[in-house]
Formats: sequence, C-alpha cells, structure tokens
Amino acid sequence: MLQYFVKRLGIALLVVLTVSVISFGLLRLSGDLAQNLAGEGATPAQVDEIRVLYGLDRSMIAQYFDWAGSALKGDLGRSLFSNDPVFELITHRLPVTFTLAVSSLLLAICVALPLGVFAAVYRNSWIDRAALGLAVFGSAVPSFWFALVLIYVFGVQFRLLPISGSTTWAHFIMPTVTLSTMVMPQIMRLTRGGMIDALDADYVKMAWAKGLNPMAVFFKHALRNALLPVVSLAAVSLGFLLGGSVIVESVFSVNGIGSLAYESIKRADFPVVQSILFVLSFVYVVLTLLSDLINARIDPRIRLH
Amino acid sequence: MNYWSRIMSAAGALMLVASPALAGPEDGTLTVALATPVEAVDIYMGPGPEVAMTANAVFNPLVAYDTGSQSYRGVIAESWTRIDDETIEFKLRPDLVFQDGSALDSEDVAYTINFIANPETRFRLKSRYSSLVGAEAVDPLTVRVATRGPFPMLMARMIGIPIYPSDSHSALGADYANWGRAPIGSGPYRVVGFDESTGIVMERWDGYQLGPLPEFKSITFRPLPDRQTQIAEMMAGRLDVIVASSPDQVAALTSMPGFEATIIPDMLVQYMYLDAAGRSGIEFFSDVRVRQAVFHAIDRDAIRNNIISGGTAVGELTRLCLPYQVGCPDGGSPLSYDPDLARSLLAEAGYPDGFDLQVSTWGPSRPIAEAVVGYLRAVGIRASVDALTLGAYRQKQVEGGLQALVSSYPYGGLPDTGVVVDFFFASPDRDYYGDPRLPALTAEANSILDEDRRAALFRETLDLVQDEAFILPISRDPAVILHTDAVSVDASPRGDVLFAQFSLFESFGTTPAILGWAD
Amino acid sequence: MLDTHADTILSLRDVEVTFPLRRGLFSKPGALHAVNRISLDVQRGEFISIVGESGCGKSTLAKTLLGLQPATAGTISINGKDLAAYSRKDLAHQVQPIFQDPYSSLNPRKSVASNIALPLILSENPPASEVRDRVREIMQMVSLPQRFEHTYPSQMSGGQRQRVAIARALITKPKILICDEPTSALDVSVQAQILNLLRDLSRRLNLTSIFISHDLSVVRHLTQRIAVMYLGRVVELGESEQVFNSPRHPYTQLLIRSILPPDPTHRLPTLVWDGGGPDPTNPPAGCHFNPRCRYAVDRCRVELPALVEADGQQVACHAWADPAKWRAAGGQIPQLS
Amino acid sequence: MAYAYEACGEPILSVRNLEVSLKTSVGELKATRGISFDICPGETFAIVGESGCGKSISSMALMGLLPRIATARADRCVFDGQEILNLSRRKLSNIRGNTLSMIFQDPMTSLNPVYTIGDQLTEVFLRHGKGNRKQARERAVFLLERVGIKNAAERLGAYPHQLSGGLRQRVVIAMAMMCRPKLIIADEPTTALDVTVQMRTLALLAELQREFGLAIILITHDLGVVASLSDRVAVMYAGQIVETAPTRQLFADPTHPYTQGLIQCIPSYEPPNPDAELHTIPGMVPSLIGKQRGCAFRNRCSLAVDACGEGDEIALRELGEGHAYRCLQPHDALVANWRLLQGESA
Amino acid sequence: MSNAPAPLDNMDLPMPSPRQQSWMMAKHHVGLQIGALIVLVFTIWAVFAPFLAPADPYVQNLANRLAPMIWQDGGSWDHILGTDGFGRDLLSRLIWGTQVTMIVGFGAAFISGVVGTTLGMLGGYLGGKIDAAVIFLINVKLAMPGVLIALSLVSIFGGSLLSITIILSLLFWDRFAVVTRTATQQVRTREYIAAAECSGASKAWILFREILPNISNQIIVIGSLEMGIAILIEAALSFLGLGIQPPTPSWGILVSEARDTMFFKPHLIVIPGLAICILVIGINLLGDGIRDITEPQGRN
Repeated sequence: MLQYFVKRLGIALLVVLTVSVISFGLLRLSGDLAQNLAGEGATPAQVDEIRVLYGLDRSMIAQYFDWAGSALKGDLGRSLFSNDPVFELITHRLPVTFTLAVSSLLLAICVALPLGVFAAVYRNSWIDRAALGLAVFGSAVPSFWFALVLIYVFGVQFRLLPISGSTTWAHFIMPTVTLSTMVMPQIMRLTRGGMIDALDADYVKMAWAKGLNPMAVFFKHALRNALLPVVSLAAVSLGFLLGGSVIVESVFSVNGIGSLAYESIKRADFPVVQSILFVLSFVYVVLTLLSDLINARIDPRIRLH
Repeated sequence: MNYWSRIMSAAGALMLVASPALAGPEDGTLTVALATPVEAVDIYMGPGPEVAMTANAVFNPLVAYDTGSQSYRGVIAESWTRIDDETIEFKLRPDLVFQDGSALDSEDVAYTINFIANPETRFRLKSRYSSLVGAEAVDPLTVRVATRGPFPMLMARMIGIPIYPSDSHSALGADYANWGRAPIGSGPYRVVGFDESTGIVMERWDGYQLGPLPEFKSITFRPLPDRQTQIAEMMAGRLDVIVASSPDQVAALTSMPGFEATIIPDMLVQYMYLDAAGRSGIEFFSDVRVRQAVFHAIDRDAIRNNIISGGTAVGELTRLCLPYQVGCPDGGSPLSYDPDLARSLLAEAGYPDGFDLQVSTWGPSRPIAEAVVGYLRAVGIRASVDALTLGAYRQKQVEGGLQALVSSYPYGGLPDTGVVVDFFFASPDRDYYGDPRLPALTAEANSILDEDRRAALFRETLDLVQDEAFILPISRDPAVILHTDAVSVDASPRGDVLFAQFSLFESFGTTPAILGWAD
Repeated sequence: MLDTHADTILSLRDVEVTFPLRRGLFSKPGALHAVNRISLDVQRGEFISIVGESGCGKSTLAKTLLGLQPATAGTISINGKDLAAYSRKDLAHQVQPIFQDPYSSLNPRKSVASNIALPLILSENPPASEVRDRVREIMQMVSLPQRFEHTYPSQMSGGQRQRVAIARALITKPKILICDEPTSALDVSVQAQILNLLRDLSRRLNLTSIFISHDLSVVRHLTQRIAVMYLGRVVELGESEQVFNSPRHPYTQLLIRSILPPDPTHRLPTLVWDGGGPDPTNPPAGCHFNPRCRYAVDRCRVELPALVEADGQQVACHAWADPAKWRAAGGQIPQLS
Repeated sequence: MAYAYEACGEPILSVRNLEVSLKTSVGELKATRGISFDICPGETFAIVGESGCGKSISSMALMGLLPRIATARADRCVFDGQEILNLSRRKLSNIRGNTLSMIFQDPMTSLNPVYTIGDQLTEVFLRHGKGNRKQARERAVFLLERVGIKNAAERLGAYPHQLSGGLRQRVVIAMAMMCRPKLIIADEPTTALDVTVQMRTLALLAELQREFGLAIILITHDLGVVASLSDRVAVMYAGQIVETAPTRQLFADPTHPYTQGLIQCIPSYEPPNPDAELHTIPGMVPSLIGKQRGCAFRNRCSLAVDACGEGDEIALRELGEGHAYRCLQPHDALVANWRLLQGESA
Repeated sequence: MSNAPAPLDNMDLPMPSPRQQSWMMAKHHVGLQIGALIVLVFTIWAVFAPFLAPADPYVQNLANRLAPMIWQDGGSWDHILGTDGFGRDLLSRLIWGTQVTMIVGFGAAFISGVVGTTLGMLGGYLGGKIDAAVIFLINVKLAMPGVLIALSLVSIFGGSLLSITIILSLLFWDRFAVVTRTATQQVRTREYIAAAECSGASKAWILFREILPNISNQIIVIGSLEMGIAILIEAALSFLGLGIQPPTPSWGILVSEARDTMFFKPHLIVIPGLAICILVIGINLLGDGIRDITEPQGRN
C-alpha cells in the first residue's frame, strides 16, 4: 500500500514536472516578453534594456531552472503586468474558484449520485429516461449560454439572485448551477453504468438471496462497488472545474483563477499563465492521489495491491 | 412585438417600479463597473484605462491640460519654467498634504520621478518614461526635472505622472507592487476597501485641496468584465455607471426609462494601416493604388455612426491626431468612400479579382476590423479578421507579420501631436510604410522645442501619410458614459484631461468633477 | 534418460518459462516459474495429453509451443530445428492452435470464411479463388455446411464455432496441433462431437496432437500418452492406460480419485480438506506437492524429486525412485485406494 | 405421482407448472415450459441438463431473482407452506437467506469484494433477527470451522480476494447455512472449481446435509455430480423435464432418449475401446423463441416419428416408483435402444 | 448414428446476423432515430449551405443593423431571422455557421481520434515500456487544464479554422487513448488474436485488421461524444473571443456577438444557442444509440 503510493507519488511528481516544462516552453513560443513589457512605442534599445532587466536575455534552460528553482521555494515570479507576486495573485484567487468548483462538484454529486442509482435500479422506467434526458441535455447545453439564460431569468426578470460577484453565498448559486451542469451528466452516467454492472453482479444476486432489503442491497452492496470510478471521476472533474471555470467566471464576474488566467492570456502576462497551469496541474495530481486513497479505503483489493 | 421583447419590457418596467437603484443620492454611494479587474490602484504598475479611472481619483499629477483653452495648467505645481533644453523647474503649491496628513513637497515629486526613471525598478511600459533622467528637489517647493536631450513632450507626459508620498511608498521597498492596494494620494478619494473580487471602495477625502469636493460620498468600483453582465446589473439596479463598449449596449439601455448616455468626445483614434513595406511577404500594398483602393472601399461614416459607441455625436476624423492636441494640423481629407473607384483602382493595379488579406486587430477595435473586412469583401478583396491578443499582436508586429492592421491609438488623452507621430513612426517595429522620410521627420520633431517648427513638421508628416495612403484615420472614438438618471455627467471641454474619460471623479481649481448627482 | 526417437517431431529439453514478479518497490523481484524444466519428446502422429489443474502451467506450455511465449531457458525443436529459428510463417505451417473458448477464438467482425482463411492468406496469400476452394474443402472436412460461409460467429453455437476454429487450424496443413482445453466450454453432447472430430482428423491427416486438459476422463479416451503437470513440472508421464490403471504419483492418484463417474453406487470419498489449489507464485520447498501429500516425509519437504523411470512410467516422487529403500525408511508406497 | 418418490408427508417445496419467459429483441423466449416437482425435507434433488435448458432460470424464479426481462408464472409454488412466486418483496426477503438460501456457481464473483467475509456472514444472520452481533459472530466462526476453514475467527476479517476459490466456495456454503435453512438451492456449486476441489466441496455438502437435515436442490450439468450426491433427479431439455427418477433408477434404467444419450456421451463410463467413437448426440438444441410444438428433442432423436412433432407437448409417462419420462415411445422400445447404445460402445 | 463426421444437416442458425440484429434494434431505438435525424438535417445544412443560405453571410449593411425577425414588427422576407450587428443576414450566418461548427467538431474529433487511437492501441497491444509511456502521456494531458491551454494556444497561434481544429484535437485525444487502450487490452487476450499470431500475422496486421475492427464501435461512440464537446468548446472559445475569428460565422461567435443585445433582442442569442444545444444533443443521442445497438452486451 505504502509502496504503491510512493510509486504513484513519484509518477505524479514527474507529471507535474513535465507539465511545467511543456507550459513553460509553450508560452515562450508565444514570443518576446520584452516586447510586451516595453510596450508598443518602445525602441529596440529600450526593449533590450528591459530584456536584460527581466533576465529574458538568458537561455531558455537557464530561465526555466531559474523559474523552477524559485517555484520550489513558493516564489512563482511576478506578473509582467501588475508586477504583483504571482503566488499572491493565485492564492488570492484560488479560494474563490475552489469554493465554486467544490460547491459545483458537490451539487453535481448530490444530484447525479441518487439519480444515477435510481436510474440504474429502475432501468428503462420514466426515472431512468428522465435522468438520461437530463444528462443528454446537460452535456449539450453550452455553459455560457445557460449562464446567460440564468442571468436573464433569475437575475434580471425575477431578480431573485445576484448576477455577479462572489461576496455572499447567494452570489455562488448561479455560477455553481452552471458549472455543475458541466460535470453532472458524466457523474450521472458513470454512476448509472457502474450501478447497472454492480446490480448484475453475482454478489448483488447473493445479497438479494440473503434477504437483504432493497436499500441495503443498492446502497451497501451495489453502490460501494459502483463508486470506485465515480470517485476517480470526481477528482478529475474537480481538476477540470478548477481549470474550466473560466467561462462561468467571466460571465458571472467571479474573480477567480479562471478569470485571472483569461485576463493574463489576453494581455500576454505569461509568468501568471504559466504558474496557473503549473498550480492547477499540481492540484490535479494531488486530487488524483486523494481519489486513489479514497478508493483504497473503499476497495480492499487496491489497499493490498 | 414578440414574446421575448414583451417579457423584457415587462421585466424592465417591473424592475424600475419595484426596486429603485440600490445606490443613489440617498446614501451618497456611486457604483461603477470596471471592465477589467484592477489589481492595484497604481497607474505605473497597471497602465490601463480602468486603473487610470481609479488612480486618478486618488492621485494628482503636477499639471493638467485644459482641452478648452488647449493649454497646460498647474495642479500640484503652481508654475513652471524651462531652465534649459533639458530641464524644467516646477514650483509647487504651498501647504499641500497627502491623505495621511504628511506634507506634499518637492521631495515627494523628486522621489516619484526618480522612482519611475530608475533603471532598476521593474514595471510594464517603462519605456514611456525613458526620456526622464530624474528629478531633484531644489527647495521644499521647487523641483527640477531633467530629460535626456531636448524633450518637447515632457509636459504632456507630466499629466500622466501622479505624485506618490516618498515616505510611505519607499517604505515598501521591493514590494512596491503592493502600493496600489492601500495607496495614499492627494486626490479627492481615499481607498478604504480593496478586494480584487468584490471591488474597490473609496470614500471622499474631505481634506482635498486642489479643487471643489466631489458630490459622491463614496464610490464602489466593481469588476464586471462581461458586457451583458454589466447591463444586467445596471438593469437590476445594482450599478450606476458603465463605460459603454458598444453602441448596442448604449441603444439597449437608453431605450429604457431611467437610463441615459453621455458622450465625452475624442478619447481614442481608430486607424488602419497596410503593409506597404512588404514586410509580411505580400507585395500588392507596395502599389499606392491598391492602398488607395482599400481606403476608398471603407465607409468611415457608416462605421462611425453604427459601430462606434457615441460615434454619431462626434465629427469626422481627418487626421491621425485629435484637434485638441498641441501641434495637430487642421485640414486633411482622407480618401472618400467610393467602392466603384476602389474596384477600378484594383483593376488598374492588376488585381481585378482582389486578393486574400488578413486584417489583424486586437482588443476593442475588433468590431471595426470586422466592418472593414465586410467592406473589403464588397469590393472583391477576400479579407478575414485576424483578432489577436495583445501579446500575439505585439509579436506579429515585431516579426513583420501584419498584412493590414485595424487598431486604436491607445495613448489617447496625451495632448501633444508629438506623441502621435512618435507612436506611428519612431519605432522600426511599427514601420510598415517603408518610407524613410517618416522616421526622419519624427525624429526631428521630437528633438526640438520650437513649437512652430514642430507644427510644420507634423503637418508635413501627416500630409505625406495622407498622400501616400499609408494610414487611414477611421474615426475618433468617444467615451460613452452609461448612467442612471440619478447621475449627471458634464461632458463640456474642461481643464482636467488625463486619460479624460477615466478621470471622472477628480476636480481641479474651480472645475467640478465630470460626474455628479443629477438635481 | 530420454531417448530421442527416430521419428520425434517435437522435442523439449529443460524448457523453462518464468515471469518476473514484482512484489513491491523495495522487495526483491521474485519469479513465477510457470514452466519448470520440462523435457518431453513427441512422436510423429502421436496424440499426447498434458493434464493438470488451473495454475499448473499447462497453458503457458501451450503458448510456448505455439511460439507465443518465448521460453526463458531450454530448447524446443520441431523436426530437429529450433523453434526460435523458424520464421513466424514457417512455424504457422508446423504448429497450429485450437483454443478453449469458442466465444473468443473467432474474430466476431469477420465472416466464418474469412476467419478460416486467415492463416492461409497470411502464410501463402494465394489467389482469392484458391482461398475460396480451400476454405470450402476444409469446411467440408470438419462437417460445416457451405451455407455457413458468410455467417458470423455470433450466429453460431459453441460447437459450430469450435469446428470453425478447427478448420482454421487445419487450413495450412500443419504438422502439429496444440489443443488447449478445446472442449471445456462445451456441453457434454457437443464435447463428444468435437472430441470425435479431433481424433478422426488427427488420424486421417497423420497429425501430431498435443491435447491440454484439466479433465482426466476426457483424456483417457483420446490419447496414447499422458503427462501430468503440477506447479510447472511434469510429475508423471506414461502410456495412457498404464497411468490410469496404475498411477504412481500421489497427485495423479488424487486426480483419478476425483473423477466422479456417472454411477450412483460410487460414493464420495471422505477426505480431509488439504488446503486446495497451490499458489504458483510461492511454491513450497522440496516436492511441490508435499503439503497436500499424505505420504510425505521430511525428505519431501526438502529435496525436489527428479523424474525417474518406474515400470515404463516416469514419476517424480521420492517413493518411486527406490521403493525398497523408501519402504525400509518407513515410507508408504502411494497407492490408488 | 411422479413428482415425489417417497411419501415424505408435506414436501418442503412443491412446484407445479412453472413457466419462465424472457423478452428478447428477437421475440419471446420460453425458458421453461411448465416444470413441476416436489422436494421432501432432507433430500437432495438434482436438476440436470445442458446449458440453456432452463435449469438455472427456474432456480432464479424460485428465489425471485429473475432478471428484469423475465417473467414467471406457476400454478403452484409453495415453499414451507407459503406460496412464494407472487409474494411481496418484503415477505419474500424474509424467507430468502433465512429458510431458503442459495449457493451460486462462481465463488470468485458471488462474494462482495469490498466487505470482509465476516461482515458478509453475519449480515444475513442479523438481517433475519437470529440474534445479536456476538451470536452472529459465534455462528459464523462455528460454521467456518465446520466447513473446514482453519483459524476461522481470524479469517472473519479477511477479504474475499485473499482466499482461494475453494475456500471462497466454502464461505459461500457457510453463508447459506447461517440461518439454518430448510432448503438450499445450489446452482452449479462446483463447476468453477478444480477437479480435486470439486470433489471435496461436494463431499462437504453431503456431510452438511446429513448433519443438518437440509433439503438441497442441486443444479448441474454434470451427471457425475448427480450420481454421487443426489437422491432424485430430473433431466431437463429445452425448458422441460424430460425424465425424472430416483438417482439409482435413472442410471440403471435411463428411459428418455436424451437421458440415454447424455449418459452415453460421458467419456470414461466404460473402459475405452481405442477404436470406438465416443457416443454423440447429433445436432443442437433448438431455438426456444416462439411457440413450441411436440417434443423438443425430436430433431436429434434416432427414434423420432412424425407424431413427435404434433400436439402442444408430449405427456409425461409414469413408470412407478417416481420414475416418469416424456416420450411417445413405449418403455420397451426405449430399453432396447439403451441396450443398443451400450453394446455399441462396448 | 454415431459415425463421424456427425450429421450436421439439421444445424440451423438460431441468431440473426450482427447487422440484422443492429438494424432490428435501431428500428426500436427512438433516441437513435432522433439523433440521426438531427445530425442528418444539420449535415445537409452544412453541406448545402451555399444553396440553402438565402444571402451571403459576409455581406454587411451597416444601415440595416439588427433588423427584426420576419414575425416581429418591421420584419421582412429579405432577412427571415433578421440581421446581426453588422446588418448581415442571421439565417445565412446560422446556416453557414453549421458548416464551420461541424468542420471544427468533426475535424477535432477525427484528428484526436486518430492520435488517441493510435497511442491507445500501441500502448494496449505492445504493453511494457511503450504502454508506460502512453499512460504517462495521458496523465500529463489530464493534468493540464485543457480549456486554459486551448485559450493560450489560440492566443499564440491565432483563431483560424485549421488552428482551432488542431488545438481542440489536442484536448480530446486522451479519452480515445484511454478507451482504446483498455479495449485493446481486452481484445488482445481474445484467442483469435493468438490464433492470428500463430498464423504469422505481423503486429500491424493484428492492430489494424484484427483489433481495430473490434474496437471501432467504441471509437465511434467516443468520437461522437468528443465531437459534441469539441463543438461546445469551440463555441465557448469563440464566445470568449479566443476562438474562430470573425467574420467567419461560427455559432459561438453568433452567441458572443449577441451579448450586448441579449436583453432586448433575445432571439439573436437564443437561436444560435439552441442550434448548438440541439446539434450536440443529436450527436450525443446518435452516439449513445450506436453504442446501444452495436455493443454485444447491449444485445438480448
């Protein structure tokens, strides 16, 4: 078990490292940061000065190790645009996005898990069809469009909910609902599929044959086995939501990591973009490790691997 | 009237009857949308319109420019004299204080100028200040600013240099980027709350010395990047002021009772240039007839009236510079809209079937580029929009990849035509004209102090641009302030231009702030 | 010990197949000896069986003989030539398989005819008309009506599919047929059809057949020789009837006693639980069978018995190496009670 | 009456005319066509047949575990004095695992991999209110030891994947015994096991049955298993019982041509004649989709006559002593056929 | 009766062929039919856009901006759905937008399908170090926040149809790889693969002639799902201004352009939004349906 996780951890670190190299290289492809820093009116001499001032004249490898070295110490450099320490920018914004992503995931799970279970239990019934219909619709509706419709209906027409910002819990309702539609269908489908497999399994037949009541069969015997892929998906989804909240954040003016990334991409503030990619991949890797731990709790076969 | 529209108007009516704006004269709080989140109330760290709007309420520069009389006037400075070609001496107003009660004297001015001129301090667009060598406090009310060689645009630059208190700013040391979260200035508003997510809260500083106190007791700046969210919030009564970004936004909101739009003219210039030098590998624009054909194909009036917010209220733009700018020559007649002539010019130049063209653009000029592309397609040029982010645009420009560019002149508000020619012709990056006369003329104009000679050089430069069809001035771009009818906007020419549309809250001398409560 | 007969077609010498076992990051990597030093000679035209329970290595041995799994040590020669020296295509003309599961042994996306034709196309690639003729010929040989040509495996019953698999194996006219439990997934009535077909074909075509099974009763009817495997090793080898009538190794005896005849007078033997199937990843020291063996003495827990000749059979058991000495030491001679 | 051999008083289970049909994409499939039998307390009743004959689905129907696409009906299906086929789910679940329990075919999949075997053993005990947690544990330890598992108390904490197949099947058997059932339905309990393990498992079942006086329905395709374990046997073919008899009687005097063929197919019944072919039953099981007429075996039967394809079904003929078969041919002709078959393989 | 070969003339085929069976199921599969109908209609729109669109989608008329729909006051037959902010015919842009949207969606799904399937099959079949490398690549891909990477890449490489398609295809190959890898591992253990190996089949033959046809259902199903997601993400990127560039009429751009007027001319935003939604629903239903009628466990 411990060895298994040491190995997983090693691979995870390698993954993060690779991601950081790729994002670093990718963003340096995007052109000369010194030009951006100097602004449109600058002369070549001024650009050169800036290049030296910011250390951009050194080799890519030296720059990477420089960045990676400070990143290990928690220093992710400074924004080209506002000169703020990137670490602070991210730590200011991450909690907002994290709240949003976690609440969306929780909402998605709270809706999708029971729905998936009952859709599997009552296969081909109206509840199954309704759940599948919801999943099909949920995975087809463009989130930005859905967000606008929500704003229109609940924000403008009925004025029930605040439209933008992230001050109170009420502000999070519409973004959470919108964002959760991005992961809910998948969780629902996976729960349903896993439950169908589990319900067909011999050990569930055995549970029925033991005279257990339906709730014990569904939730004790079937769901726990169906849950493994759902837990993994939930971790992946959370990572996805953290990085994919950019649209929702933009529409609802939530000042999270997504909008920071979006703004930074638009204005070519690449130290920020690069660090966000790095941090998100790190978070993702941590989440998958976490899901592995949870799965190991759920399934002893993994534990004793 | 269809279902949606009916619901819409019902909703609108309901909204206005049911709940009045949350903000308003009752509690003296004004809520303003920020199209880009402001990370720091510090124009040096974050050069951009939204930062300017907030920073200008907190800080004051040495001087301001009066667009009415087209002359500089003192703000923190009382008077100024040129010592020599490279030095100007400013006399400060006596007894000025910062919001923390510390004295505002020549030390602070010298500190601020030396801070931005210091080659070791890092911030973006620093090259704007590269002509400054430094400043020196002669006595508590006298400060001398030195430039690298004769620098005719020093006064224009000075209006964009807010003065920081030396003690508190220097105390931050290397963490000067944090200054903007709790800034201390000498302006009419103090920052009392700063949060990137919820916004910036400012309160009126009753100790303001440089002009009449503004009317709003407090202002909340809320970051709202999305256009429709701004409208929704405005309709929901949670917002008082938006700087409009499209004519549709204006038309939409003003069609409802309770909302008004006020136009403040002449903020930006929209322009287009073509790769006459052939840097991107295309050769057709080296023929002046093709360039003329392109410019003839574009209906500038239609673009101004339909695409540019407030465009109907401003006149035609005939030159690249704005009329209030020092040295901007009058006259000028850009190529008229004449698609037939455009087609025949193209045929004459050997392109009867047109050609493929990428019209690059970035930022807010994108709809204009889209309209331009539509016009070019109408005369047979297979144009498409190449919308870029700032970074990609700069990269492409430096690498010589632009075939044609529709963009805006982003330093609007600096009241000197020298800034304009410098912007277009000084840097080799931007040189898609291939005419050596242009940089030569610019270099001369920006290294002498004789205003008449400069004006002559500007006229020569801009006439050359017009004759050779290098650049098409498309439109002057006003700022449109969308506001509730509880707010009044004074759009008359005034003496406090400094990124004018974004200095809505400060007042100098006897002139009140642009924004106030409606009676 | 083993004479290489003049007409030996397949010869195994000390063949070993091991799989690395990674137990953990810090522990020593172990090894699973799936096949452990097996030597065997098979005569041309012979029908030989390899019998053992799950995990004894018989399927790995089949794979090795088919060239699907390289031997880690030892040599296998076919017609006197090393197996590794054959090209895949030449080997296809020598050895062909028939697998256990009729539901997975045919490509469900291909028609019956193209399933059968595959080895032919791959090894000879004759013109389409010849392919068609030979497919029809071989289908007739395994008694598949021609109208099955264009049907798909999913439309057929298990027995029919197994006939297709046999046809496919025989279309290249191989010399050796490796049958890996070809009837264990079939119903008894169909199993008999397939067994008859296999025996009939191997006689008619003078095939050498190696028949792998866990079921001794199936094997008895078909084969001339039987090899019994336990944990990767051959523990007994001999003529079929002889092995059945006088099994020497305690394990073979256990296997024979485990056969349940369809005879209501036969009563289940009362046996104590012996722990059941062995763990191939962790075989016991000495004779691998010793924990389940009621004759085991101390020596059996230490020393691995070699395969020795005992009355025409070969047995790997200390008791049979020198029965007199064994008895003298107080050991019991294993008997089929 | 052919259904019960001995007068056992009240049968523990009495089934009359059980029909199970499945809805498939290609039509309705009649998995069983009216099967009837009685089971006396303490006897082992084997149902034997090849795959698809309907033997497993009948047991599933009795347990109320039919898949969704299947429906069952019967004239009578009384277990322990209670009609169970149309019982409410709640009442049925009070019987299942309690007085009526089941052993599934594959021990590798019939234990839930995520719970310890102790948990799974005590669960059924607690569910049926047989005692408290401590008593459940004691019973589990007792039964595990009884089925031959050493260190039973320790093994309670083990997960299924830590046990070998043979041990798991023993756990499953112990689980079936937890509530002292009156009847165990064992569906191919040893098919997935190795031959040596199979024998021991069957021996264990026989012991347990003697010791606790259980009735067992043994579902299998293996006549060897039938012969060694069962008291009475029913041979099923294509959804019908084609022959039923006391086990000794069946092997001594197999009457239905299918039973005869089945017995004859088994390779090692007689010492082999190296040149003789194995007996085979030619052809294959007919499709069960749609309406069936006459004898389902007629297309594989050497004795078939035209009349075999007529009528809805062939009537069961009684031979006395609980022996009955479903064939138009008289007993004499069938006995002659059996002699012929035996002579052929000799 | 017992002579070999056993008589087989009474062998019959109890089951319909796979194709017949799928067809029978398709006839009863409402979701599949609806999906197929939607996709068919949109495909026809896309392919015949030049003939179906009433006007040139690029011709602008700034004097006739935001003209109303035909059934609104002031609507005219010239512009059935009215005009957009540049006076272009909305219906024509919607129809041409179908083409753009479907090219991007299909192109991205296709490219990522080819890349992902190749990687997945290689990893699944060859195993060992190659498999470890494929898994590592998949992990790296999963760890990168896709939408942000796409936004960055568009900002670097621009928003042409080709670059958007390629950038989007970078986002989706991992699911193909994961699914085909697992499927290949399953198929690899099938005995017909071993049989083919015993017949001297090369690795390429086994991968493409034996394994690929057997996992093609799953590839098609994933492909349809990914195509739906690609369409949604393209629309989202365009909505954020970092997608397909105007005046190309992508549906995302239509939604984005309608934002300023959404509260006053809602049809401008409702129609393209619904178009995206319906097309993606159609594609998903089609994909689900194909899986239902082709997967072996879906039978019986």
